[in-house]
Amino acid sequence: MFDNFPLWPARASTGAGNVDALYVFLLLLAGFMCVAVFTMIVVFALRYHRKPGVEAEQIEGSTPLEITWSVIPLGIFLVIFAWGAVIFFRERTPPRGATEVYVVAKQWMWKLEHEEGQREINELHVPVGRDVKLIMTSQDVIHSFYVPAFRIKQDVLPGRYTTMWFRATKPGVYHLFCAEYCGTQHSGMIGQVVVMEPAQYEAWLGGGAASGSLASNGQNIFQQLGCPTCHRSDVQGRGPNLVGVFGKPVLLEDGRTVIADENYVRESILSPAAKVVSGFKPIMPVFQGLVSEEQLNALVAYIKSLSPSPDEAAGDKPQQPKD
Amino acid sequence: MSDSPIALHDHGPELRHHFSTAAQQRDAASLGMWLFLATEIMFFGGMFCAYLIYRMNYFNEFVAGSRSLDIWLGTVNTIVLICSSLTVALSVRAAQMGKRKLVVILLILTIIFGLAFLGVKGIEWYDKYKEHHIPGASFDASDLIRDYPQIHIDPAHEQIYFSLYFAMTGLHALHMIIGVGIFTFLTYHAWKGLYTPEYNTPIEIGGLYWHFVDIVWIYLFPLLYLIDRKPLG
Amino acid sequence: MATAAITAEREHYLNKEYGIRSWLLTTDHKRIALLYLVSITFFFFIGGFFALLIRLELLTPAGDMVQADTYNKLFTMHGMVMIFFFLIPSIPAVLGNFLVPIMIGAKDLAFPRINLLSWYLYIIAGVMMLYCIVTGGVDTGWTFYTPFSTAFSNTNVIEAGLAIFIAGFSSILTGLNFVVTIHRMRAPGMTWSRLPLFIWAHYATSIIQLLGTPVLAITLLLVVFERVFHLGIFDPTRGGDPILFQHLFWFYSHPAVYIMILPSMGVVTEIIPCFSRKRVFGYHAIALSSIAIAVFGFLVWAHHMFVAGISLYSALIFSALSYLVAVPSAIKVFNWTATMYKGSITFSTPMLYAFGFIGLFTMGGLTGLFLSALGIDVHVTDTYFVVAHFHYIMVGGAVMGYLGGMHFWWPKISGRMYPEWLGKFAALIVFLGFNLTFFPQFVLGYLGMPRRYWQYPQEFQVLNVLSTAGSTILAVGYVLPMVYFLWSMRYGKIADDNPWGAAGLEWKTTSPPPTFNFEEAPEVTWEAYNYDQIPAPAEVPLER
Amino acid sequence: MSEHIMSSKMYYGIWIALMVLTVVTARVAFIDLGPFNTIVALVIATCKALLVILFFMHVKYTSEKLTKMVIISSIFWLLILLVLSLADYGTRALGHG
Repeated sequence: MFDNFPLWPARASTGAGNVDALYVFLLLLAGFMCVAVFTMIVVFALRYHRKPGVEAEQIEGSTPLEITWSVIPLGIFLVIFAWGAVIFFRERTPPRGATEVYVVAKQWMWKLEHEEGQREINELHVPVGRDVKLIMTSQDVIHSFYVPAFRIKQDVLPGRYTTMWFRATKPGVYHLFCAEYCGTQHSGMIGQVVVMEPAQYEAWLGGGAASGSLASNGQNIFQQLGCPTCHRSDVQGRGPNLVGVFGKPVLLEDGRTVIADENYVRESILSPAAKVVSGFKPIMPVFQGLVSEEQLNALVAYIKSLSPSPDEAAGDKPQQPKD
Repeated sequence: MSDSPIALHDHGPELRHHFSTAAQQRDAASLGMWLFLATEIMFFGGMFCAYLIYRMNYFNEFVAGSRSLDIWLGTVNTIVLICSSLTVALSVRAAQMGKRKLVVILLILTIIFGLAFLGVKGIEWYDKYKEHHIPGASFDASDLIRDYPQIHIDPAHEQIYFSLYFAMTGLHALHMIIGVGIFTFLTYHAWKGLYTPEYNTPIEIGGLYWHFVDIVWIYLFPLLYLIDRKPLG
Repeated sequence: MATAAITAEREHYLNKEYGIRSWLLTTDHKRIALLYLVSITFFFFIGGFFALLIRLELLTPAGDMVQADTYNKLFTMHGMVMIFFFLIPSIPAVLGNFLVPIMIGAKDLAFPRINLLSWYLYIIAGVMMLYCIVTGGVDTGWTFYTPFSTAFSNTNVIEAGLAIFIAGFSSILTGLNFVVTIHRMRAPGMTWSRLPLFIWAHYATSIIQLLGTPVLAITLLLVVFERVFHLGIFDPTRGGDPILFQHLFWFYSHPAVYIMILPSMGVVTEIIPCFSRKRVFGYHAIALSSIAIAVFGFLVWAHHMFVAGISLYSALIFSALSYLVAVPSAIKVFNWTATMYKGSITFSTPMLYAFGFIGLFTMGGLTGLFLSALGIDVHVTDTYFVVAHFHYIMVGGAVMGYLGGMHFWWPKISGRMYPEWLGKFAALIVFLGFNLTFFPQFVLGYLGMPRRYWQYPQEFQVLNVLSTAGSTILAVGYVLPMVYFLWSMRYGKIADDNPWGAAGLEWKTTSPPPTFNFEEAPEVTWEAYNYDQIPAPAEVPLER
Repeated sequence: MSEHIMSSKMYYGIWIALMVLTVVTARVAFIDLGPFNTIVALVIATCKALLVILFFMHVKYTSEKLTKMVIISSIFWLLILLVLSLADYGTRALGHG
């Protein structure tokens, strides 16, 4: 009805409703406060408009009043903070077992690759009702992956991964925007998220000419680059055995412990000397500049696939909240 | 605040028209300089923040970079600056006591120390230039990688250490140059007998500035030169 | 008009000397204020011109009026000019410069020559900015985000960065001058609790200028170094961290918002008691809240970076801290409202601007609550919601206060009254135009229209058309005061020394004031806002 | 404020202390104290800075409270910058992107 003049964005993910709820609450609160303040001003301005012979009544102020109107707002603010923080915490905690899609941003397009190997440009096809985790990086400047219908946004940074997740609830075609200014064609760096019924989605998956899954591509690259000479899968070679490593804590040579998450794997390929695993020599060559972002993603996906139960990144991570 | 100016007029030529008393003028100038130093703390603070974060992230490279600096030149320079701070402090005292010749001598000594510091700094920078440690196209950390096989050095991260090194010491040196300029000006005025036991605010606040630049170096010295000098295991 | 006869009557700061030298080499804070007034007005209209071009481009969804890179330069230069060359200096450098010494009973600022120097620095910076604009502009956005600004943009980033670096020094020197003046130059009897709240607001502003601006200076310097020498400090391909840039940038640039809004709050706090004929309600609460805003304002910067890739935990910390700064802002709004209670209120032009300020600032502040809430911020950050929010604060708030203050003190500055009915008309136009321009942007933002978009999807058009329509109305509202202020300098009614019957030392001297502000050094024996002791003007002078 | 003239002996004493501390900090850096090397270096630097501020810059004897306020608040602001920035960098390793 409001094709040309919408007043509310489409709501197509499990998280969107939470955001809308807080937004409506804040709208009501802000509306109430505005009305209250404006009414007071208008009433005072009219009621106490200057009249001949009527002097203003001098009032110093009132400490109890000052305290009241400091403490009550502060209390309300804390509620808003907590509410907003809970939503945020869910948005930033990808559920286990989510389908993963790798995103590479560049001036000025989005390149996406599914676990199954499908590649897309400026379009993302996802099924209804499945958790999807995006693992994103940029080839050049900072971009931002923004899907208004899902109420999510995350800056995409060069040199590291950022992640976000969603679960679509309503089939349809939704906007995908770049929300961080990235140069001349910033406003052209848009695309669409196509949410499909699972059956249709399977059909779509089957229709593409994917050349093997992302992980198997990664395995090929792994072979081509000669990684298995050191990273053997049966015994410990000159490099660590990578089976089952992903998502687990790793003891480093300098005594620190890190979680082997996407960013760690990425760093270890590009700049292997930065965080060497305890007991190993820093003999691995640097791959910075030798592998493309897409190859890197495939390698990360492959190394992940070597760990049977996926994505337990932070061991003490709280349970994924139910929606 | 104890500043309720009295409308007394002990009007020396150095009292500017909008102040009521010389004390008011002096207090204003001194507070002004202190506030300026507060802004300087934040100015260097931005770099210290960057330094801190990269030192955490790229500790190895910072260690190697730090060890490649000449600690003897660094120590000598620290001592030179401390000596200059002493001569500044003494010159303020001499001015308060009205010893014109002593003031001039001490100020000139300060300038000499300041120039000596800059000279030594120049030598250090020239060494870095010869070693290709100046960030940019010709930057080359391969000598450090060779010299410190025990630790892993990423040339890009090494360059960040030297970027910060040059940014911090460079801006410090710029402050030194400005300080030398100020002190040349003060020396000239002191020579002409402008400063008296009653009126010596310029020397005092110039001194504050000089001491501040000294303090910045007092921190730069351990942060840049002494990150990790102990034998590498 | 017997102008000649009247100007010959009495010597004041405007007619004491004539000629270009007497202006360009002046150390009189009042003349320097006028130098600033002329220069920031110039930049305001440049920035406003860019704004109108932006709005015109957005009239249609397709990018059809200017090229994409032209559009990017337009919003970048609009932001840079408006923020660093208009809003930051606006009230402090014009009204503050003029009024701070007079209000505390001093002959001048503590360092008059430094005051002049800071104007020259501003002009040097301004000329560099203009040079940067005419030689091709800059397209990084006013935020200079790396690595785009350091490694990808091929526009005049270095020139713009250095211009803002120098403008920053101008701002630091102004703040330094104010703090020293307020501490050291107060007239006998002018204790801290007798200071007008305008002075408290400027004191708080100056603290931010002193302690925040240097961080921006070093950050921009590093960006310039990085661009010239390819250092890698902010460049991820060389191991640098672009988020570090954002931390350092927002450490200044969030408090910078308070540099713009605090003086404006100070203005409103002078206007409302005057036109309510009342003591200000909660003097100490308002004074302390100014300082609280200055301090808390430094603790919240990363709320600009919730989706930038900072850690979850620091996002939580900064979100919680952000609400702290909302409390003193709320206190101020409540106190202003309470000041009107049982007053004797008249609707002069400055009062209308003060009403406008409260209304728009309240809306701007309340939408700030949305943005500090993490869950909402993720959706609306970098959309038009943010654009609308900060325009409500920085234009609806700061500029309304600036215009209100200009009207309030114009009789003191120029010795002339402006035409009251035109003033009211313009105030109304500004208020309506502003809301029409920026309210639709809140809706656009929640719908998801990202900021800095040259072209946009069809369905956002209606709201954008409304916004563009509003901007033209707003432009008229801004041009009007400039025209009638200029007109009034020659033809306006001669102003009394105290046309509003206002409290405050500035109204106890003549209009315009003499060069050293007072014929004889004042001694303060009364509390601030002693409206019970000041007779209201027989009729509000221009409501005839 | 600068009415109080300190004896030149005091200045020389401070100067000697600063020299000694400089030599000490340069020597200590070569001794392996584990994580304490940095701490010792910073503590010595802070001592030196305090000596300069309190005596050479006259803050101890002749300055009024306001000067101390300026110094303390600028250090406080510097700490805001450092601590809150580190609040981000220090907790990034804890996960959650």
